[in-house]
Parts: sequence; structure tokens; C-alpha cells
Amino acid sequence: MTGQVTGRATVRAHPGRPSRLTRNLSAKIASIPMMLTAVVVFLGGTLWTVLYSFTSSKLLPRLKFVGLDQYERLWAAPRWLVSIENLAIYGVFSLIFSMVIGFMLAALMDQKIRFENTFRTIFLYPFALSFIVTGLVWQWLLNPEHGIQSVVRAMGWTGFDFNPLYDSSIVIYGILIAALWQGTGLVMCLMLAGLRGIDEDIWKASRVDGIPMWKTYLFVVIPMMRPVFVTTLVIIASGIVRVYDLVVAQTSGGPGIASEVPAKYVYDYMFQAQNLGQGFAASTMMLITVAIIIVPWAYLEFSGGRKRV
Amino acid sequence: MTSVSVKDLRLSFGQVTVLDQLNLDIQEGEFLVLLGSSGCGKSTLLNCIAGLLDITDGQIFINGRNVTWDEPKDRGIGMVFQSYALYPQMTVEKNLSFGLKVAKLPQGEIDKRVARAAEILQIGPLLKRKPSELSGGQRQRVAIGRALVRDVDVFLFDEPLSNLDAKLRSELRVEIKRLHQSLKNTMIYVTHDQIEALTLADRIAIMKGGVIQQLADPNTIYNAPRNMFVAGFIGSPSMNFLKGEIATGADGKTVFVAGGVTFSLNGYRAGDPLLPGRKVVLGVRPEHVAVDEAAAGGELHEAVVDIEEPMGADNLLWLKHAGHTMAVRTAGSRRFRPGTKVRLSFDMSLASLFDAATEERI
Amino acid sequence: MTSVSVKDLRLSFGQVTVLDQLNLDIQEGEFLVLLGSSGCGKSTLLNCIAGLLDITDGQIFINGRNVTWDEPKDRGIGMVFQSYALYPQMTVEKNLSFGLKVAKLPQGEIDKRVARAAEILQIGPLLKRKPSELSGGQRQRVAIGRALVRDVDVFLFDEPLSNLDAKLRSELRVEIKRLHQSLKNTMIYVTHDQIEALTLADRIAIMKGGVIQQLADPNTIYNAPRNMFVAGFIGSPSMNFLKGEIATGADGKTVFVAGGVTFSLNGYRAGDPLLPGRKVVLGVRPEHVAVDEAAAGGELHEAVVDIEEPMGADNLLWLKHAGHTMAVRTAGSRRFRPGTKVRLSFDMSLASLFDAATEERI
Amino acid sequence: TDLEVTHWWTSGGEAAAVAELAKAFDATGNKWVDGAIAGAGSTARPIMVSRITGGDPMGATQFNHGRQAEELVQEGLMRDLTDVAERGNWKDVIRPASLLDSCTIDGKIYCAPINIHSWQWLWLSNAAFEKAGVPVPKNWDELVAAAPALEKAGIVPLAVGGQAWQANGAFDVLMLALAGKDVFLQVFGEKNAEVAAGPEMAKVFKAADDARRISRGTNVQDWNQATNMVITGKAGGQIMGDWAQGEFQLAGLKAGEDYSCLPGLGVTEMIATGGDAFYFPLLEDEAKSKAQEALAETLVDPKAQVAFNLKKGSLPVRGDVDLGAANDCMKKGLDILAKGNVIQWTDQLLSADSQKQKEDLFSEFFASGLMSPEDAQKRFAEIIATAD
Amino acid sequence: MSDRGHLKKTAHLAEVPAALEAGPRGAKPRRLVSTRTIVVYGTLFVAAAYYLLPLYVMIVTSLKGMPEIRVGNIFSPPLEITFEPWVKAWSSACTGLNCDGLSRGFWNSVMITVPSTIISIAVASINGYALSNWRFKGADIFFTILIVGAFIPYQVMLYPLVIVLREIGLYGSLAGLVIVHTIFGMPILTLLFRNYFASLPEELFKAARVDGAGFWGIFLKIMVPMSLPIFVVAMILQVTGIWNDFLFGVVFTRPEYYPMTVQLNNIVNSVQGVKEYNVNMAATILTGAFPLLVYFVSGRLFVRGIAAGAVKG
Ligand SMILES: Nc1ncnc2c1ncn2[C@@H]1O[C@H](COP(=O)(O)OP(=O)(O)OP(=O)(O)O)[C@@H](O)[C@H]1O
Ligand SMILES: Nc1ncnc2c1ncn2[C@@H]1O[C@H](COP(=O)(O)OP(=O)(O)OP(=O)(O)O)[C@@H](O)[C@H]1O
Ligand SMILES: [Mg+2]
Ligand SMILES: [Mg+2]
Repeated sequence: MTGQVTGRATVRAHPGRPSRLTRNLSAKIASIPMMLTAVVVFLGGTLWTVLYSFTSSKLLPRLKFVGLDQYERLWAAPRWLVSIENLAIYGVFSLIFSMVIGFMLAALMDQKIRFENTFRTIFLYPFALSFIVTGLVWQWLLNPEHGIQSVVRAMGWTGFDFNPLYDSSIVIYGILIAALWQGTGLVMCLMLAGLRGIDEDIWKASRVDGIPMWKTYLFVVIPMMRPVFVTTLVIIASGIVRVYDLVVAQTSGGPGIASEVPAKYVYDYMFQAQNLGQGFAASTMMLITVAIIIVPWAYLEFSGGRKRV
Repeated sequence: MTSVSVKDLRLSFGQVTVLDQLNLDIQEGEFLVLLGSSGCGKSTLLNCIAGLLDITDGQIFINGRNVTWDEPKDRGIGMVFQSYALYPQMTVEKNLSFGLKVAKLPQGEIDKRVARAAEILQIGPLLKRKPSELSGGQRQRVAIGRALVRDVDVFLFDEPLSNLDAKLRSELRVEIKRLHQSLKNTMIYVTHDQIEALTLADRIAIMKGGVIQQLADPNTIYNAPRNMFVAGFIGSPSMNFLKGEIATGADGKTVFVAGGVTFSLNGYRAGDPLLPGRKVVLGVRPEHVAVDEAAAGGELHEAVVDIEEPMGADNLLWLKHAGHTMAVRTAGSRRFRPGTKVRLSFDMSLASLFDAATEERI
Repeated sequence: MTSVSVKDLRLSFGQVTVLDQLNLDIQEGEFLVLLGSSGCGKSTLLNCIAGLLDITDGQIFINGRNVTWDEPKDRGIGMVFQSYALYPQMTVEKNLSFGLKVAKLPQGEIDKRVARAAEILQIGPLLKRKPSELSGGQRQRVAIGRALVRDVDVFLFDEPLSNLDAKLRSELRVEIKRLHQSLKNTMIYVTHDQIEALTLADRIAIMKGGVIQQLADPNTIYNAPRNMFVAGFIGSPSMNFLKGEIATGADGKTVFVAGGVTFSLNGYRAGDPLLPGRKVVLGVRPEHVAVDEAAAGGELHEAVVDIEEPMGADNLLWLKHAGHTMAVRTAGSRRFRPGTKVRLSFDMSLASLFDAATEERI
Repeated sequence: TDLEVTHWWTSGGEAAAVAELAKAFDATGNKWVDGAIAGAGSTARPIMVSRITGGDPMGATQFNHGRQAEELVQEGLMRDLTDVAERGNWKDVIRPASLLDSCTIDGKIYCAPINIHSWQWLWLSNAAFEKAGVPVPKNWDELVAAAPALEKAGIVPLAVGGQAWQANGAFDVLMLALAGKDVFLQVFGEKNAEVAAGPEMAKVFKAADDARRISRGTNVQDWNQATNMVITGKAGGQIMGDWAQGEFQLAGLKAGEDYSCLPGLGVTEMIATGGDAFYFPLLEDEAKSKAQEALAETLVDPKAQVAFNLKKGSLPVRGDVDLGAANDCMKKGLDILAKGNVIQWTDQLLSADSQKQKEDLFSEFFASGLMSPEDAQKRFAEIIATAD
Repeated sequence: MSDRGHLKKTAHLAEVPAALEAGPRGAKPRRLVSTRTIVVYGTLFVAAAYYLLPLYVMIVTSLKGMPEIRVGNIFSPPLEITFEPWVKAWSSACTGLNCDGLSRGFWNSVMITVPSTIISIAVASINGYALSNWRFKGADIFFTILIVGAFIPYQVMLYPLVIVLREIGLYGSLAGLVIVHTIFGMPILTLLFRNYFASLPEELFKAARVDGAGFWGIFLKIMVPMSLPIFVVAMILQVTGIWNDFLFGVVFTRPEYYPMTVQLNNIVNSVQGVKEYNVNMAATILTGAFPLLVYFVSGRLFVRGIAAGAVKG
């Protein structure tokens, strides 16, 4: 810092030094929407939310502070605990499976296959459909009376049992199936792009070294695709935290509260229960979790700018 | 004994035939350089030998064994790539040992081989580093090491130095040469840098459009190029070419006439008879032209200095002579200002004559 | 009149100061080459002059005007980049005229200038093509053209030739030299290729770690390098360095002793007195060592050929001599087998002596 | 004048009922712009509240009367309807009076009640019982007793849809029926947690446990899908509000013949006076304000009341209308109403927040085989203790 | 390794030219179906089946009549193809009083999607450009906030946004909705654009500055024309996201602007008696048709753009 201060001091004598503010002025002006969004909406909205989570606001936000009451209630609520647990299960599995499936599909697509475009389109098209639609279709497919279970039973396997949406213990996996159907195509695309960016010579080198293909993928190629995994992670993870529509469309959180998720808790308490304070407390908890994991990582990952490229 | 032998090789990518009817025999312990401009098929040929490309027709033998259908790893070859192709997330040590581990060699053997390669290449202190923490030259050394540990008979290099800066390149060139002198493996080395080719090769194969133009030792290539392509390709700056024809001089001797100027052919050893009237091209290298001095047996020609390029040890002159531009290399200590008139003499014993039509050496 | 003048320039990226207290004056019409290894700050300096980097402290004058805080376009400079940086979606013509259009020049003037640049650079037939349809050399020419049309006083080149292959590089080098001779603009040219520096420059500034080590004409730089860095940096292969000390010889003359071998210093012009016992380093270039012959006034030293690198015109020998490895350049026609014993003689009038501690020339 | 009206009446019977209102309103020379949002109040309410607080209010909007709009009124975002009410003599015609009380805040009237909804019905499929070979039950206990027979015949004895509010409502109905009015009011009115944890309630939880057991295998989400199970004889019965009646009618079934209804589960014949009301956000536009008045008047107008409630299957808010066309079940309701056997419902007694907590509890309870009635009661008591 | 010696021995025998000529020649013969091919294509086909199954069921169901649905199996092809459900879904399914199906929302969706997509991409691309080429102090902080913002559930931001829009007086207007979409599209799009622009050669940017082009000149004349793939990616992501959005469309606008998804929600959620699965499926396909079309048209560029926007970083 001292270096900068003396620097400015000596330069002051020179004519025409523009002020710090006006340098890069166009860039700054052009970034105003971004700054406003970041500061007013994301940061301001967050702080506002946190502030009101300490109040007893009902339908409308009011600054009647009640300390940590809302949080105590939140962590005593079985539904919240179930939501957190569900999010953890759903998050972990959907991360793992979408990465694994996405990568495997991409690896298969990268084998110089015929009809690559067709396959790619097939894997990608569900991404064009909304979660509402996805939820609906899979609700239909998984419906025990009409869906896969009844069809398989009709074919003779009468003992066949596949009824995830009405079984509390596995309902979250029923949601996972639909989520993977919708999202793995994009992951596949990202991974495929990453694979195409790998130097041909690496493959040649590993062939000369006699390394089997799967080992090359596992020990050489995957570690080289770090940036792709980072982008994919951001996209998948942000989707996981926000999962809401799919649950609503598929199960509305049921059976019972077996497939509740935090975002739905927030929404339900803010608007249905008309207890904004409670909803804000829940969203604050979500934000804190996200912040603890994301902020340090995001800063490290994204503040390097051009240097890293 | 031949170490690598390529017979009637053909390779097509779909409709495009890149290599056709290519034959090449490489002796055991020989250092062969494949030289040619970009896109002439050098890497393709190397990849065929390595087994990284499926050939369309022909056969490939390594150490007398027909390996045409063998997997790369079973051919007893090691390969070094232009982009190094190091496994970026593994330490140098892992890079070296990975292939051996996969081949299930005993750990003791692996350690021994890695240690030996590290010693030969002097990368012992780097073993624990990742490739990203190495300089270009060090990376290249590790890449060579990876071939080295595999204890192979034949080393294949695909432009191993072209990603490095000039200084490093000349250093590593010496190292590769030394490596070859001590290991005595067969080495096939692809480059488009003629200095590398000249300094490293036992023999050079000059390629153009998938065809080997000349396969000979560097000295022959440099001093007796088989055709104008080879002559022009090798040497920097290029050989000077003068178009003209054979005539009979005033004294009855065979002379070369270009742009009204007559050159005696004293000292030139022609393979073909030099019949008067034959259209030919005279090629003479910049260092075989003497400036302001009478070279052995040559007569003097007037020229004007156009541009001077001092290069330290040498001084390169670009002259206007008989309507051509001509490059001449003089000692670095001699300086000429542009516009200066000088007198040239040609060393015909080191010049080349080519048929103007076939471009073949006479 | 000075054309570009840099005063007390400092530039930091955050905590790291890349350039510090740098001063440089460039005369009008001068061709100045900034030479140095990768990362020494050459491009940074050039970008400061161009106004593409905000300097931390100091001043920059172009044609006597303080442009320290001017926008790049207002500095009267044109710049040519290593990667050509042509606008890929525009035709050559658009590429050339883009800057003029931005500056709102009348269309007639634009056409005139583009036509003139196209003529000078002989790219007339390419005007309607896109950069992707051009060869490397043509692209580079267009990049130069883009600076040309802007009718600027100062041309800045940032390694304009290093993406080209050797052959093209040497051709374009000549063209740039010719361009400078005809335009007579001030040119600042960044490179790490010493051949380019030596052939093109009126003066060379050799940089290391952000500091200019020596600023002089090529001849001085080559033959009287100010310190060991400059001496070692210029010349390929590098100057040979022998560590030793000054002593008084048998005949009372001052001599240099290294590894038990005594060298006469006949012909060396020292700036400092050569006091006996002073630790010094003798530097001698490969071409200033004669093999198997007695050079003027030098005595003979025995050495063994280690490696031979025939390079066509020259033949480079790596010798083992008095415990050092030593490079020697001989004529390409002379050949030596590894292991041969030879006798060396040094041309002391062209050698350099450096203080072993400061590494400065004595 | 165009007036935008938002509501969440989108099922078959509901939509037909709304059409009647729209017709009546259009007849006043204005135009009803329909802003239906499907998916029950839980989807629609946030949207309505956002619109009102966001400063872009609609002309009129449905809320369950009770406490849902309380704060909006306090914020001064809602229009005072006292003038309209006085002109229409609402105080006298609207029966029971508690309906208007729910619209009254600080002595001013802010909403126009449109119907009385009663939750306390058990709908039974006569066909299903016939098939199982048991008589149609007359009360809750008989249904529980008949359950095994129904199950044997492949019929789900009690259909309970997956949405949380259905389980919650079913429980409230069971509670009023089995524990009686006093306990109901002590628990929900006075928020007496002791009573909530007491033996009276334990009985209710026992019954809820039965309900849970005999509702296994419903496997539908929406209430009307559950109703449809009753209509088609796939289920024996359903505890659902009077709005289910609309579905039966639409399916062409006849009360008493094809299906039966038991108000108060045949145990405690009492109905709650919850219901829907329309609120009118404060608008700047004069013309629209006029239209709002016209709509408020239309809503309470006897003709509209009859037309609407007949289609919807709910009860009119005024005692002075002729409901000769009413069917069997509706008549039963009207009787009870006439006898004054009315009670305030949980929507009016509890805040939405407490209701939501209850919903969470009972939807979990009904779906999970693991939660014992005792545990559920304990948690219920905790909710009551902190309820407002 | 021991067989290496053995090989050398046979090499001596092979010195005889005749022996050399023997052995394999030409291209390595490939079995028509190798295990590898079976595994690769087998897996791909199985995966493709998983992805296609729902679409198949949707289409088949939408072409059946209700009676057939009730009795039949969801996978069986329709015995009697009827387009009734499609017609109904498009033009006569009811929401409350309005019985004009999805058609009502279609143009609204177009009216929302087009400006929202264009503006959000414009803003995000400018952000990405400023972040990668004109970095100023503090820019990274804003960007980090933005990325973290990508993880905030939309529902949480609903209230603050209502307040913000109310304060600037855009609540309930189309412009307000466009702003909302721009805000929520910003994090991921900015990330993609920033990565993409950072992967373009910096020298190009410098050259343009020397040529005198300013912030906007460089962006419009140099950067944008070079960035087709990433714009396609952004367009696909935004069209999909915005077209499929339900929550914002309904919270931040009035009924006259309600997008198609609101009708879809109403059709599938307002059950009239039995669920009309065939109509629901037809409505679902109709709603998804537009983004699907965008995919099919620009799928190839999508992968290329993703490559540039995601791989570097
Ligand atoms: N996979 C491929 N498909 C089609 N053509 C190819 C393929 N690989 C190479 N070629 C063509 O084969 C020719 C020879 O390519 P090759 O890589 O062997 O050249 P090279 O001599 O190594 O050149 P460079 O010095 O640039 O590496 C080129 O014309 C190239 O376009
Ligand atoms: N944006 C930057 N941020 C931080 N450090 C930088 C930045 N740009 C350059 N540097 C550092 O400044 C030093 C000088 O870089 P510069 O690009 O000027 O080197 P150079 O001499 O042009 O090298 P080269 O021959 O590789 O182009 C290097 O050490 C580099 O790491
Ligand atoms: Mg190649
Ligand atoms: Mg540089």
C-alpha cells in the first residue's frame, strides 16, 4: 500500500493524470447493472432477508424483533430436518450421478461414433423441458397404477414392486431419477466439450505407454478436466440448492413430508403459512450453508481473472 | 541389421492418400531424421511406425518382427511428443513410472529404471514436482525420460523441441545427440528445423508431399542435393538459384550463362554430360560466394549490396547481381554499407547444377 | 530529436514490480530492439509505451509530447503483435481500414492509405480475403499494414515473427529491414531472437529482470558486451567462459591462468588495470577459437572433440578443454570425429574479460 | 368497466360456479376478467399477496375469510366496504353473523362473504359398500368396522389425497366429531395445550390412527382425484368439505342413491362456518372503484348466491334465499345451519402459520407408518402451546 | 519382459527377406462387431432408451382417447389415434372461466421470452466482457457476489424483488419481468461470457485499442462477431429458462401477460373429475415445443459454445 501512496505523490506533479474514478469509465458504467444486481438484489436482498429473520413478520415484513426465536423453532421443526436430510441425500447423489453418468456418456460419445448428433440431441432434449413438465411426466411414469410398475406387472412379474413416489423411504430417489433425466444431458455436453479440449498427444502417449483406456480416463484425463468440472459443479450445485419445482410437480413434498426440501420450506412458510420471519430464518440458514461452502471457493476460483487463463 | 523397416506403406484418410508406396529401412543404432515442411506427412509416418495410426496397406517391421498389427505398447518403441504430453497432475516420478506400473513390473525394477532415467537426464531433483512446475526444457526431458524408462529399442521423436525457445533448443539438441551417443538406440526424429536435422542425423530423409525426396547423410544432402527442392529446403538463407543455360565459352570450355553473364564451371563434377544449350539452374550456397576476393579458379562478378544483416559471427549480405537477388555470407567482422559495389566469385566445386525441366541434379 | 523517451518508468502488477526506474531515449528514425529472455519485461515496457498498461510511476514522451496519460490511439503509435491479432471476421481491407473508420477519416483518404499500404506490403490481391484464408507470412504482413495505414511516427513490434517458421522468419526479417530503410519511422521491436536483434537493430537494449543491461549498437553488444549476462545471451552457441585469475607470466607479461593452463593476453584492450591475483572470467566466442591452427599471437591448447554438430555452412564442435566444455565454430567443410585430439588457439583481441565478482567487463 | 378477479377455483364444479358469478357481474354492465390460478390457495395466495404489496393490485380477490388478509387490511391496502354493507343491509341478511365478523376489523367491513364452506362431511360410495357386501355406514365407527370387508374387495376404505391440507382437514373434522365442540374450542380457540395433550384428544388421535390405517393405498395427490375414487367406487369414503359435492353432481351421481353424506361424520352434527370471501384492494381508478362496489353487491345478491352455491355445493351466506333446488346433502347442511349448530373453523381460529405447522404434522402422520399417535399428540400439543 | 529376448532371436531368423515378407500386411482386420463396439453402442442405445422413454410415453398418451388410457398400458401404441387432446390442450382446455387452452399464453410467452432473452444476454455479455477485458478494482468482488447469488433459491429473493420493483415503479409491467429474468440469468451467463472472452486472444483487444476503438467499439465490432457459439449457448439457456418459468411470470405480471406455463399449470392442476392425461401430455409437449425447437436447430453450436465457455476458466 505504501508503494501506491508514494507513487501517487510523485505523479501528482505531472499534468493530466486522470482521476482513479474516471479511468475505465465506460467499463464501470457498463457494469452498473451488474453492480446493482450484485449489491442491491443479491447482497441487499440477502441482508434484508437476514435482518427480517430476526423478526416475527407474518404476512408483511415488520421490524418486530424476536431474537433467535425463529431459528429455535426452525431447528425444532421435524419438517426442516427432513428437508435438510433430503437435500443432502439428493445433493450428494445428484452430484455424483450426474457427473458420473454425464461423463460416461460423454466418454462414449467421444469414441468417434456414428450418429453422434442424434445421440447428443436425445440426451440433451430433456434439458429444454421445465421441471414442471419433467415432474409431471415422471409422476406419470412412476405412478403405480399406470406406470412402469403396472406395465411390468401386466407382463407377468406380478411381484414387481417399483413405487418410489408413494414410499416415504425412497421417494427422494424417485425425484432423483427425474432430475437426472432432465439434467445429465447438459453435463454430458459440458464433459464432451472438455474431452474435446484434451490434447490428442496425451492419448497417443498413453497408448504407447500401454495404459488401458479406462485408466487413462481415470488417472490422466479426468484430472485434466478440472475447469470443466468446476463449471459443471457450479451449474449442478446451484440447481440442487434451488430444487423446488420438481418436488412440487412430482410429489408436493409427499408422501407426508418425506420429500420436502429446504427451498419449499422457505416458500411454504413465507407464503402459505404467512410467517415471513420463519421463511427468512430458513433461507438464512440456507444462505449461510451456501456461503460457508461457496464464498471462499468462489473467491479463489474467480478472482484470479486473466492470470489463470 | 535393420532396426525399423517400412515396406510399401500406404496411408489414406478417407479419400486422401497421405503416404503412398513408401519404403524406408533404418539401421540399428541409426539416428534418422525426417525433415520436411508442414503437412508433408512426417508425423503421419511416425504415427504409422508407432502403431498409432492404422495403415491402409504395407508392412512395418521392427527388429525384424512384423509389427504391422501390433499395439503400440508391443512394438518396443518409445515416443516423445511436441507438446510433451506429460500427465499434468502426476509428479515427474509418477509420469515416468506410470506405464511401468500398468505393465505390472516389480517395484524394485521400476525404481531402478526411474533412477537411471533420472540420472541420465539429470532430472533427479525434479522427481517430486508436477509438470506445471517445470520449465519447457525440463518438461521435454521428462518426456524423453518416459520413453527411456520403457527400455525400448526404438525412440520416436515428433518435433520434440519446436515448442522451446532458440537457446533451449540448441542446448537440448546437444543433449539428445549425447543421449544417442551413449544409448546407441535407433532413433527416428521428426522436425522441420534443418539445423536440428543437420546436427543430429546420421541420415536425413527429406519429405515432400508424402514422398521421400532424398535419403542420405547430412553432408551429401547439404553439398550434393538430389534436386532443387532439397537444395532449396536445406540451408539458411537458401541456396541462390540462377536460371541460365550451358554454353561453350571463348576458350572452348563448358560454361554457364545467365542473364548475359558467363560463369566458368571449373571444378564442378557433373554426373550427366553438360551439353551446350541445355537449360539449367545453377545453385550456389551463400557461404560459397566470396566477396571482393578471387576464389580459387573463379572469375569476378559485379554486384551491389542491397541489405546487410549482421548476425554476430557472420554477416549476411543481400546483393543485386545480374538481375537476381543473391545472398552471400561473409565473416561477421566484415561490414558493408547498402549501395556498396562489390565483386563476387563463386566456388564452383561446391555448387550444384540442376536440369531446368526436371529440377534434378546434373 | 528524440522520438520516444521513457523517464523513471515504474510498473507494478499488484505487489510485483516488473519495471523500476527505467529510462530510455530513442532517436527519431531509429530501429531499437528490446532483447531479453522470456518474462524479463519487454512486452510490458512496450505496452507501457503504447498506453495499453497504466504505468505506476514515471513519464512517457512521444515526439516531445507528454503522453503518459493519453489513450493508445492518441499517441501516434502503431503496433504489431506476435499472434497477428487480425480481426478474424473482417476482410484484410476492413482490417486495415478499421482504425481509420473509427477515427472518422473521409472514405477517400481511407482508400488512399489502404492502397498505399497494400502496395508497400504487396498484399493488394489479398484485400478481399479473410485472415483465415491467409498464410502466416501474409497475416503478419497485414498486421504490419494495420500499423502502416495509421500513418504513425512510431512502430511498435512485439515479437512479430516468432509464430512463423524459420524460413519465413528470415524472409520477413529482410522485409521489415527494407521497410524501415524506406519509411524511416522510429521502430521499437521486441524479440527474444538474437539473430533478429543483431540483423535489424540500430541499437539493441538487452533486458534482464526489468533492467536494461546494455544499450548499444549490435557490433558493440557482440564484441564488447558490458557484462557476462549480455555476453552469454548474445551469440549462438554462447560465448565460452573460463574461470581463472590474472597472473604474471614467465616473461613478465600479464597472463590469464585457468585450470593450470596459461593464456597470454596479447591484444586484449582492458578498461581496468589487470592486477595479478584478480579473479576474472575469460569469455571467448566459438568463432574466435581456431582449431589446429596457430592464430595471430595465440599459443596452442590441447582439447578433445566431444560432439560434432555439422550445420551445413558451419561445423560446431563441443570440446573438452582444461576441464571445461567449450564450443568452437569451424567451417562446414571441416569434419572431426568425436574423440579426436585438437589444438586450439584463442583470438584475444576479440575476447572479453569479466570481473568474477561483479561480472562486469574489465 | 373491466375488473380483474383472482381466485383459485379451477376444478370442474368450482369453475361452473364462478361462471355464474361472472354472468351476474357482467349483467351489471361491467366485465369480469378472470384471473384463475390453479393449484389451490397455496399456489395462488403468494401471487395475490405479491400483487397487492407490489403495488399492482387486482380488482378483487378471493381469500378464505378468517385471518389470511388481516395484515393487508392493517396496512391499509384493502378497501373499506362498510358503505356497501350498510346499503345492502349485510348485518341483517348475512347468517350466521360470525361470517361478517370475520370480515370486520376495527369496526369496518373489508370483505364480502360469498359462501359457507363446511369441512365436516364424510362422503360414501354406496356402490362400494354394496360390492363389499356391507351396509353403508351411518357413522365413523361403522366405517372403521367395515374397513376389512372393503379391503378384501380391493377397495380403499378411506381416500385421503396426498396434499397436506387434506390430512389436516380430515383430522380437524375427526376432532370436532369425536371430541366435541368444547374440546375443539378449548384447543383451537383458547389454545389450551393441556387439553390438547389430554385424554379427550388421545381418543381423537386413536381415531386418526384408524383413519391412517384404512387410507393406505390411496396413492393420489389431488382432493378431487380422491373424490373421484369414491365416485367410481374405488374407495369407500372420503372426509372432505362440501365442495366435493360439486364433483358428485358433475359426475351425474345422485345424493342418497349413488352416494351418501354424513355431516359431522354422523357423530356430532355440526358445521363450521368457514368459507370464501372476496376482498377488494384499494384502487386509485374511480371507475374501477365503482365496479368494485358493483361486484361486492352482486356477490351478496340473493340470485347470485343461489346460482353460485348450487353449482359449488356450498351453502349461501344469507338465510333469506330459497334453495328449493338443493339436494339431499345440501338440505342436511341447511338444516344444521338453521338449528344454529355452527362453529368457527380453524381458518378463523388459528393463524395460517399454526395451520401450516399442523398440516406438516398431519401430513407426516398420515403418510408415515412410524409415528405413533402418542408422539403425534405430543407434537400437536406443542404446536397448540405456541399457536396464535 | 522375458519374451523380449526370445523375440530378438526370431529376429535373426527373419533376416531372410522371404520370411520378412510374410506375416500381417495392410490394415489390421477388424471384426465387424467387436466387443468394444457392442459395449459402446449397447450402452448408448440403453441410455437413449431411458431418455426417450418419457417422450415416447408423452406422445403416445397424447394421441390416445381417455378410455384407452384407463384400460391400456402406458407404453402400448394408440389403437386409435386421436388429435382431440392436442386440439383441446391448444384451444379449449379451461382455466377458470377461460376456455381457450394454451393458445392464450403462447404469444405472451413469446412476448416475454424474446425481450428477456435479448436483454439478459446483452447485459451478461457486457458484464463478461468488462470482467475479462476491462478489469477494474473491485470487479471481482461483484462477480463473486454474483456467483454466490446463483445459489440463492429464487423464492428467497421474491420478496426483496417485489419491493425493489415496486420502488422503481416497474412492478406488474413487462419491463419488470424482463428485469427479473435478467437478474436471475446474470450469474451463470456472466460466468460463461467471462470465460469465453478470456479465452479470446488478448492481443486482439490490444490491437483494437491501438486502432482507437473504445469500450463499445471493441465490444460491438470485434468481440461480438467472434462470439457466435457462446451467444448460442446463452440463447439456449435463456430461452429454455425463461420459456419454462412459471413463478416469475405469474408473480411479476398481470393475467394479460401470463405466460403459457401458467395455462399449463392450470390445465394440469385443475383436475376436472379424472385427470385427462392425454390433454395434459399434449399440453406439456406443446409447451416444451418451442425450446425443443431451439435445441434441434442450434444443437451443434451449443456444444461448441459450451466448449469455449466452460473449458477455460
Ligand atoms: N486425421 C486426419 N484426417 C485427414 N487428414 C489428415 C489427418 N491427419 C493429418 N492429415 C493430413 O495429412 C497430411 C500430413 O499430415 P502430418 O501431420 O503428417 O504432417 P506433418 O508433416 O507432421 O506436418 P507438421 O510439420 O505440421 O506437423 C496433412 O496434409 C494433413 O492435412
Ligand atoms: N497481468 C499481469 N499480472 C501480473 N504479472 C504480470 C502480468 N503481465 C506480466 N506479468 C509479469 O511481468 C513480467 C514481465 O512480463 P512480460 O510479458 O513483459 O515479459 P516478456 O519479456 O514480454 O516475455 P515474453 O518473451 O515471454 O513475451 C513477467 O514476470 C510476468 O509474469
Ligand atoms: Mg507433425
Ligand atoms: Mg512478451
